[in-house]
Amino acid sequence: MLEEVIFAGFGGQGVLSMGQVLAYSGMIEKREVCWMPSYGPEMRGGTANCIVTVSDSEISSPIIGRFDTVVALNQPSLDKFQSAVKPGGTLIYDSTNIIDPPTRTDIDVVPIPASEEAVKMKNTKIMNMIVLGAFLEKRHAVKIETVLEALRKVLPERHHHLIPLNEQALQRGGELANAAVPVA
Amino acid sequence: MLEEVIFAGFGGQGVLSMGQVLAYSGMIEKREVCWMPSYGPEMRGGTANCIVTVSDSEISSPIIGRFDTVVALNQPSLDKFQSAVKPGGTLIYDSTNIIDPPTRTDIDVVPIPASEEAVKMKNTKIMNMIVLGAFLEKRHAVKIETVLEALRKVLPERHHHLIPLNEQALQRGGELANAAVPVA
Amino acid sequence: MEKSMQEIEHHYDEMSIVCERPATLLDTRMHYCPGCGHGVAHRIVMEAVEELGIQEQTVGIAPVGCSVFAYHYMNIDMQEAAHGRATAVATGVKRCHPDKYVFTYQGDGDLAAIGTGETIHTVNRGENILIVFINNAIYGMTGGQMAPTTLINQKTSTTPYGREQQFMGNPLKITELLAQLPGAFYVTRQAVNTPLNVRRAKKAILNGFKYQKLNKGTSFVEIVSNCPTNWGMKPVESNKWLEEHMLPFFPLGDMKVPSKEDIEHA
Amino acid sequence: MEKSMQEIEHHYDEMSIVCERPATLLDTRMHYCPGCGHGVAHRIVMEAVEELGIQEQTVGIAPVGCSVFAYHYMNIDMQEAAHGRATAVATGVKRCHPDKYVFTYQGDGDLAAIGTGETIHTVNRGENILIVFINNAIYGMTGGQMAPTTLINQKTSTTPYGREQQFMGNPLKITELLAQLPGAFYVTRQAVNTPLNVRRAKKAILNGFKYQKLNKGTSFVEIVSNCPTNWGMKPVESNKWLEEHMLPFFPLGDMKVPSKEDIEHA
Amino acid sequence: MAKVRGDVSIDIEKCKGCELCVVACPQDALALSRDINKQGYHYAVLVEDVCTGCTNCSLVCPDAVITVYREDKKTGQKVPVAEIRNVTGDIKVTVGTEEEAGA
Amino acid sequence: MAKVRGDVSIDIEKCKGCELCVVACPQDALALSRDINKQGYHYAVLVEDVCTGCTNCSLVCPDAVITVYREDKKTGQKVPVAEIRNVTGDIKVTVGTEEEAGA
Amino acid sequence: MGELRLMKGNEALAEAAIRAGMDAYFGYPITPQSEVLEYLTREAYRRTECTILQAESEVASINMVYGAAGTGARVMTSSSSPGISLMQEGISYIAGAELPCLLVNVNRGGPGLGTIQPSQGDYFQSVKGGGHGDYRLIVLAPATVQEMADFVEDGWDLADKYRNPVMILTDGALGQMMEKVELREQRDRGARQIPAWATVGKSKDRERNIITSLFIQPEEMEQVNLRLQEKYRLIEKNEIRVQEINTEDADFIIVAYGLSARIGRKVMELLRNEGIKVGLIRPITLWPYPYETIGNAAQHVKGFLSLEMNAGQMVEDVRLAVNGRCPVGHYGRMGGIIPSPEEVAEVIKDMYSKINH
Amino acid sequence: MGELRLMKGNEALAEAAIRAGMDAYFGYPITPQSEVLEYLTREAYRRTECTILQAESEVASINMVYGAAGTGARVMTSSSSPGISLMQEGISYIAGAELPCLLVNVNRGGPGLGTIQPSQGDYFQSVKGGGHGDYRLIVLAPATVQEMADFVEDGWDLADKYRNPVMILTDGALGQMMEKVELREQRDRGARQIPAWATVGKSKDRERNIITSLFIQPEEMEQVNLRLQEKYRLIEKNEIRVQEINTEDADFIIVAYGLSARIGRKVMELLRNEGIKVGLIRPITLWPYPYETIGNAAQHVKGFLSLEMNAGQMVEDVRLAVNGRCPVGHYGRMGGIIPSPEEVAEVIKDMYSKINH
Ligand SMILES: Cc1ncc(C[n+]2csc(CCOP(=O)(O)OP(=O)(O)O)c2C)c(N)n1
Ligand SMILES: Cc1ncc(C[n+]2csc(CCOP(=O)(O)OP(=O)(O)O)c2C)c(N)n1
Ligand code: SF4
Ligand code: SF4
Ligand code: SF4
Ligand code: SF4
Ligand code: SF4
Ligand code: SF4
Ligand SMILES: [Mg+2]
Ligand SMILES: [Mg+2]
Repeated sequence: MLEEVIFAGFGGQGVLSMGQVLAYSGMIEKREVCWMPSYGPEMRGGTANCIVTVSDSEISSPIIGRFDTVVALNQPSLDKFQSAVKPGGTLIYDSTNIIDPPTRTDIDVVPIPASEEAVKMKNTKIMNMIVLGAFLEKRHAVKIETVLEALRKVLPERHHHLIPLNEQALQRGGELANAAVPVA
Repeated sequence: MLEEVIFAGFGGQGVLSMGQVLAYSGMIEKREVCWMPSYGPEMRGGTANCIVTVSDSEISSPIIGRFDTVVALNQPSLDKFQSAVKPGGTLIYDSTNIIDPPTRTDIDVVPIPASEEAVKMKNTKIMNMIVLGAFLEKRHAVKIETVLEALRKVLPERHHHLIPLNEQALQRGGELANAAVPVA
Repeated sequence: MEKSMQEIEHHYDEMSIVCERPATLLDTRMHYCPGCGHGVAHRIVMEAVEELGIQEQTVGIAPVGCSVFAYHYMNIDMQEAAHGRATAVATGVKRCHPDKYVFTYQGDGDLAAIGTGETIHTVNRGENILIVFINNAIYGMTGGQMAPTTLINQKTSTTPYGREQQFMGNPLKITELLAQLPGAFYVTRQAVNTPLNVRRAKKAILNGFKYQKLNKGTSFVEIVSNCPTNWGMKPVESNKWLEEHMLPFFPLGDMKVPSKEDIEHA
Repeated sequence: MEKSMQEIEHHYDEMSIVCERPATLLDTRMHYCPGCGHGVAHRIVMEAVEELGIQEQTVGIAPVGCSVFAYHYMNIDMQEAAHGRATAVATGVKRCHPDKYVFTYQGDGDLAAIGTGETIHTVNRGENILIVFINNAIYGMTGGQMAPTTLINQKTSTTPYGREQQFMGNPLKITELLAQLPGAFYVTRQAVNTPLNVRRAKKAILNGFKYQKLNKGTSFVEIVSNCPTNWGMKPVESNKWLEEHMLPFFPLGDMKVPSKEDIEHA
Repeated sequence: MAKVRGDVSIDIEKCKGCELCVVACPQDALALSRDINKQGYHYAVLVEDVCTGCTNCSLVCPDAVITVYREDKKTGQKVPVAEIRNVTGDIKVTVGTEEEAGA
Repeated sequence: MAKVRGDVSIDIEKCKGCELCVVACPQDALALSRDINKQGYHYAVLVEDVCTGCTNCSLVCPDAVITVYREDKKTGQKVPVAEIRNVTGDIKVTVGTEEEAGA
Repeated sequence: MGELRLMKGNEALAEAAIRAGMDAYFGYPITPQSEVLEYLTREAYRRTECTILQAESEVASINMVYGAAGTGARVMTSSSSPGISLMQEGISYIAGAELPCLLVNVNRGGPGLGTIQPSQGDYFQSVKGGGHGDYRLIVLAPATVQEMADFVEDGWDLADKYRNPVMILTDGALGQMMEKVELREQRDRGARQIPAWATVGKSKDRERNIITSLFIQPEEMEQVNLRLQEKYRLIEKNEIRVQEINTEDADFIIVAYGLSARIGRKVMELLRNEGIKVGLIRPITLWPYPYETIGNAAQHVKGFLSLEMNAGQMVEDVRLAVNGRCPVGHYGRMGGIIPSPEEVAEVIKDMYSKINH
Repeated sequence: MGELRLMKGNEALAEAAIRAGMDAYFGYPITPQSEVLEYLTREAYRRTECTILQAESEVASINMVYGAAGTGARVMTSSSSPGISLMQEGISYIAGAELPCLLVNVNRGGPGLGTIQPSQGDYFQSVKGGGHGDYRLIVLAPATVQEMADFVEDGWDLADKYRNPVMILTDGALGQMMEKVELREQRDRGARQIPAWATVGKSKDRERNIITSLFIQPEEMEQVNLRLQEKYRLIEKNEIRVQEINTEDADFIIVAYGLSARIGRKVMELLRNEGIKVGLIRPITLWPYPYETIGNAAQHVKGFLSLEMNAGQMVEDVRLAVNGRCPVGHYGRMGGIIPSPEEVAEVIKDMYSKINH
């Protein structure tokens, strides 16, 4: 099994942490994992992304150009990375703030109104967990239970009361993923 | 023809300049010449020396360990370099300020009371020219006339009135060299 | 608070422009974070160049810091210097072209940490250049580490518990030091957090350029600025913090101004 | 003037020694030129170490300069630092061994030219060390080039026509700058050209060592000294020149002294 | 409606929504739009026709995207504008929350 | 001969003949020898038995080769000297020019 | 088994330093390694009371390291390419004074300010001596976050064993990426005893200690140089580390270190699936270099490819090792671009076919 | 024929710089090359009004050179080993920004403070890049005071031709010794025209000029690197300089540069007198290196000796050139000691006999 995914969006949308949660979960499931953030002054521009690889065998390069899955949380990221999805791969994006939707037809395009949903769930911070839920539903890279275990491990005690909310978010993301209709 | 000589003494005794005059003269006589000074903090100690090579063929190393002639103007220099005279070579030294005279018997030892003589000639500055005269008399590396020509070229106009005095000194040095009796 | 919803109809054609982006500042989006003082500082430097009409005689030196890309925005000949060495580079330029207007634009890490030696000796030689010093009390570009100008107890990524004088020393008032040097001709500290301060800062920059004509020494303009991103604040807050914490320690004002004679003697 | 010729008979055995080479100064011939102030400076530093009985707790840092071989003479543990970096090296030592007495011994080129950045930041951090600064207004070791402290119009091998402010800048009074820094605890300028000044200089060195116990900041002792060889003078003349030319520009005296509280609070 | 004496044009695609102009405006004439530009920022817009052309907003704007206009007092005459920046006029401007917007 | 109150011993082989002690001596008790040591320097010597043990010479000596002695006032008692430096006593001391020396 | 964590390479390195009983760290921020200093300022002092100091520059850092190392302290600094260049004088002094310490270069793309992206462009500087004079650094090249952690203590131990500076040469990708890492136990700082040569105050019972690299007399200086060279020969004899994969039956060998070696391994797998018998040699110590391992392999293979993230640097050492016995090629990407296994595979197939015809 | 003088190498170099139309010199004193700055402060400004500035350090010097070179000025700096190490970051920037300038290293013995005596210990640093990243300096190695003078203008011309820094790598002996030297005419400083890329003020008729080595996007940075590499290949093609003596009939060849080449020549004479057919190859450009010349010679000789004043650095390039075709030895002295022709002759006889049996 090998999953190569990139999470991209604005800083503050929690793209780096959702990647870390995935990597940590992979580690719990005894997989080889690698998490590689974009770094340096691009951050100034406000955009951020991270590449996560989860694999059964040794991982070679942490930086890759084509992905099984691209998760884009804003327009610039969508524009930049939609072409990097491998044919037959998956493109998940937050449809709330997208003006020009993706155009590719050779891949599985999954629009998720994540921000909108997060507002409905009264906590914009969990937007990334909704998206992660959609990702898991589509790619089965790791089990949801593992993610929750990971959260218990990485979140400081004082935030553990949020775990149920995160669980809902993951679930909701899964549902949205199944309900998703690509705007073709 | 190849002459490898070292001039050694205190700074201020004019060892460097006598070497330069010799080198310059060699150049006038269309020889290959090389002048190599000791440099760096030894100068602090007050001692100075320069190696001069005059040759008909290309000169390889400017720094050498054994010499045809050693010219020593003080005790430390004499102690340091007398062993560096090639067998059959020449050792010229200012006998005025020497407490322990040289001991080697396999070389031509030429004591010159240069400082004393300079005092007699009422100009201590020309001590080095007296010694140079002795050197020329013994080794014939270059002609005295050439040295005088060299002096005319290197000395600034305002010092040209000293050239006759220098000539006397060179001559006197030659005489002393012939008169010299090694203290065995 | 309530706001009217209809779009305001504009009347541009009935009026004249009283303030706009200077032509010397290229019309490209700057990479700076929202609300970053570097943008304002860039603009006033370029406004000065435009107003003095010296675009063709000006050479700017960019530092290593967030403003490393100054040359992407300033429409003049520029050199990108190694970290901390902008004033040495400027010296190289100015000594070869004494007739040009030469300035450096440097951050606090660049000018007052790694570049301390170059800064002090350039000013001590009285190199006839303008040094624009952007003091935001932090290393912006590298992600918010302690700067020489970081305040006591200020939290940064390398002073996670606040800067402790005991271990990390004191915020360095390098501008005060430089004002002591005979080579310094004009030394002032300004800010760009309010419209008034922006006006004053621009005036200082204008002086810094003008004085190069006199060939009497170095002009040094410190600009106290913000770093919303690494201070972890919204731009508006960051300017408040700047006013409440930085300005008391780095008071604004002139530290060394040319005498009448200095200026007339030209 | 006439002098009696017979050899004086000595009476050592009837008296006690009131002044002699300190045991902490090794009994080897120093490589310094005749009359060089480095020798006196070495001696008083080592006298201080002996009198305070801290030979076993002292680590000295030698510079690159004529005093590069200080460790040949000072009978203590020493490190030879890269040119200008003595205070950084001292920082490394002191931070690992806060209980030791650490001092640097540096020339003007070493401390105030290439080492400017390290010097300023070490004092600004208030590293709890003693810095001994030998200012002889020249680069001695390398043969008499201009130093940052070389006086205007002073001839050196790189200012053959005298130092011109216009091209080579001003003599740098780095000690005055350092005195401004909060990290500086004790800053003074001394000389070793007369018996009285030697006494005072030694007192200053003693203070510099003592204050390390208080852990309150950096002690900095400048010693205005001579360089007969590169000044091209006899030692006696050189001291006269020092008095007539250097001291007016580099006036002797304390620039920053601890307050009573500072000292009692320990 | 207040007599117009000043006006601003904002290059909203370069605006980063830092809000510095908003707080700098003595007339309280500016606000951030609820919509975002291509960069994802809530850009500044003139929301009250009370601009005096004081240029404060423009002075503090880090991205130099505000052009300020003013009625030319001396001549009283209306001076034509050199050039108008690439302001995309067709962007609907709504401020505050949905609800308010609906009001 | 003046009542001896002080004395100096000079390590003449390390002396560099800088003359600083000579000018520093308030008693004018020191001078440079006409002879040179192994290093070639005219070394300093005590030439007048008027030393007060004021230590001035020793303080300014860059090579730390002067040991100063003084009669112990407090006790009045003659304290034996710890150790005497390697002064080669057998060196003949002449000062000034040949002629003077002859006088 | 030790504690398992998901960590960034830079943080794993910093954590390992604390656990290895570090006494002092001096450094200056630079991307992509600022996390080292940042992590240490958060963690180190509180846990072991060791010294962590942000210096005013890399020049100051390396000379602080000199001073601390001179007292026998377990000390390190870290930086990235431009900062390491500034340290070259200090490094040469440290090598000349034979001071044990750990230097970390998280290599980014050069020359000049270049890019902050990963690179292997500093190979020459690290192994041939970027500073002046004849000296050598022991250079360790980790390929995983695990090794980023492990080589810290290993490096210090080597440094102490030979009184020689050790460099960990890694890159921006290894520094920034997270992988799982198993951490060693916390060493007690007190345990290490201060070496006899350290300058910590001259006790009555010994001669004074002097830390210096200055030997003004040529004869003396030459003796020092000869002693250094002897030491280097000894290190070459004892400390070479290299990893060989599938070299026994290989017809063609990829030589690569650090991150490139991971790519190389993937390339090997791809090509073996296509029936080309490719092996991999990964030098772990870049100095001393595994000339012999490569030389032996050269007896029975048809060719080598040196795979690097630079314009061709280590390839010179591969050629020296192969010494003409078969063709040696180089493939590299620059500017922060990591070659993809696929493109490298193509290069090798191409070269391989040429060799066979 | 030009003016004939007896001059020190350092002074000949300084005089040649004035005559070549130097616009600016920035430097910091260090033995054994301080005479360069000293001579220039005496002579240069008065004669050509060029800029001569004693900087506060070598770091400042090299960055002043960067600034001046960025305006298209004919600029140089000089130093010796430790000072050159301090310049490594600046040199890498200059190479990255492609600024033409002249750097002079009067090599002394290292590592560290070492000794002020002559050495060739900085060969690696000069030719493999002491700074970070993939870059090259054109390195010229004079062997006589005459070449100390000649290579100054030649160096600047090469620098201008390729927009690349050029280094003159010499040593303390060549710098301090006096030989006769023939000087070229004084060039008119005004004559050289300012290049189009220079930052001297953006005139209306052109885009602004930017001097930088920063290219944050990997793709862009790689393009810059590839362009640099292309330039380096071109230089390797056009600018190799090498002197061959008695190589045609030689059975054994000494490879040596700079002062060592003079020793090597004497060794050759000694051995030819003894009937051993020895030849000499003297690389004049150390980069680009005369691999081909040496490689060709390797076809017909029995062995090589790389004669250096170091522990064995250039020998690696000789081996790369010979590529296993015959044995390559190294002989070197260190710490400022210059090998005597006699001792080297013994070494070769010994090696030679071993080869023959
Ligand atoms: C030699 C060197 N050391 C360190 C760095 C990393 N670096 C880049 S910018 C910077 C400091 C930036 O801070 P500042 O100068 O205050 O500028 P700001 O970003 O705050 O405007 C540092 C340390 C570098 N590029 N080169
Ligand atoms: C990096 C470096 N640059 C230059 C030098 C050469 N150098 C040795 S000592 C010295 C200056 C000595 O002057 P100062 O510090 O005033 O000491 P002094 O000899 O006058 O006591 C210089 C420039 C060096 N050794 N290392
Ligand atoms: S990091 Fe700080 S200084 Fe840099 S651009 Fe962002 S706000 Fe400005
Ligand atoms: S050169 Fe000057 S400073 Fe150095 S030892 Fe001689 S007199 Fe003293
Ligand atoms: S100040 Fe400028 S960038 Fe900031 S919100 Fe206002 S217009 Fe936009
Ligand atoms: S010009 Fe003045 S009044 Fe008009 S919007 Fe800007 S700040 Fe407000
Ligand atoms: S001061 Fe010292 S060195 Fe100088 S002459 Fe007197 S005794 Fe000799
Ligand atoms: S101790 Fe005083 S009196 Fe005696 S010799 Fe010395 S200076 Fe003169
Ligand atoms: Mg800053
Ligand atoms: Mg000095």
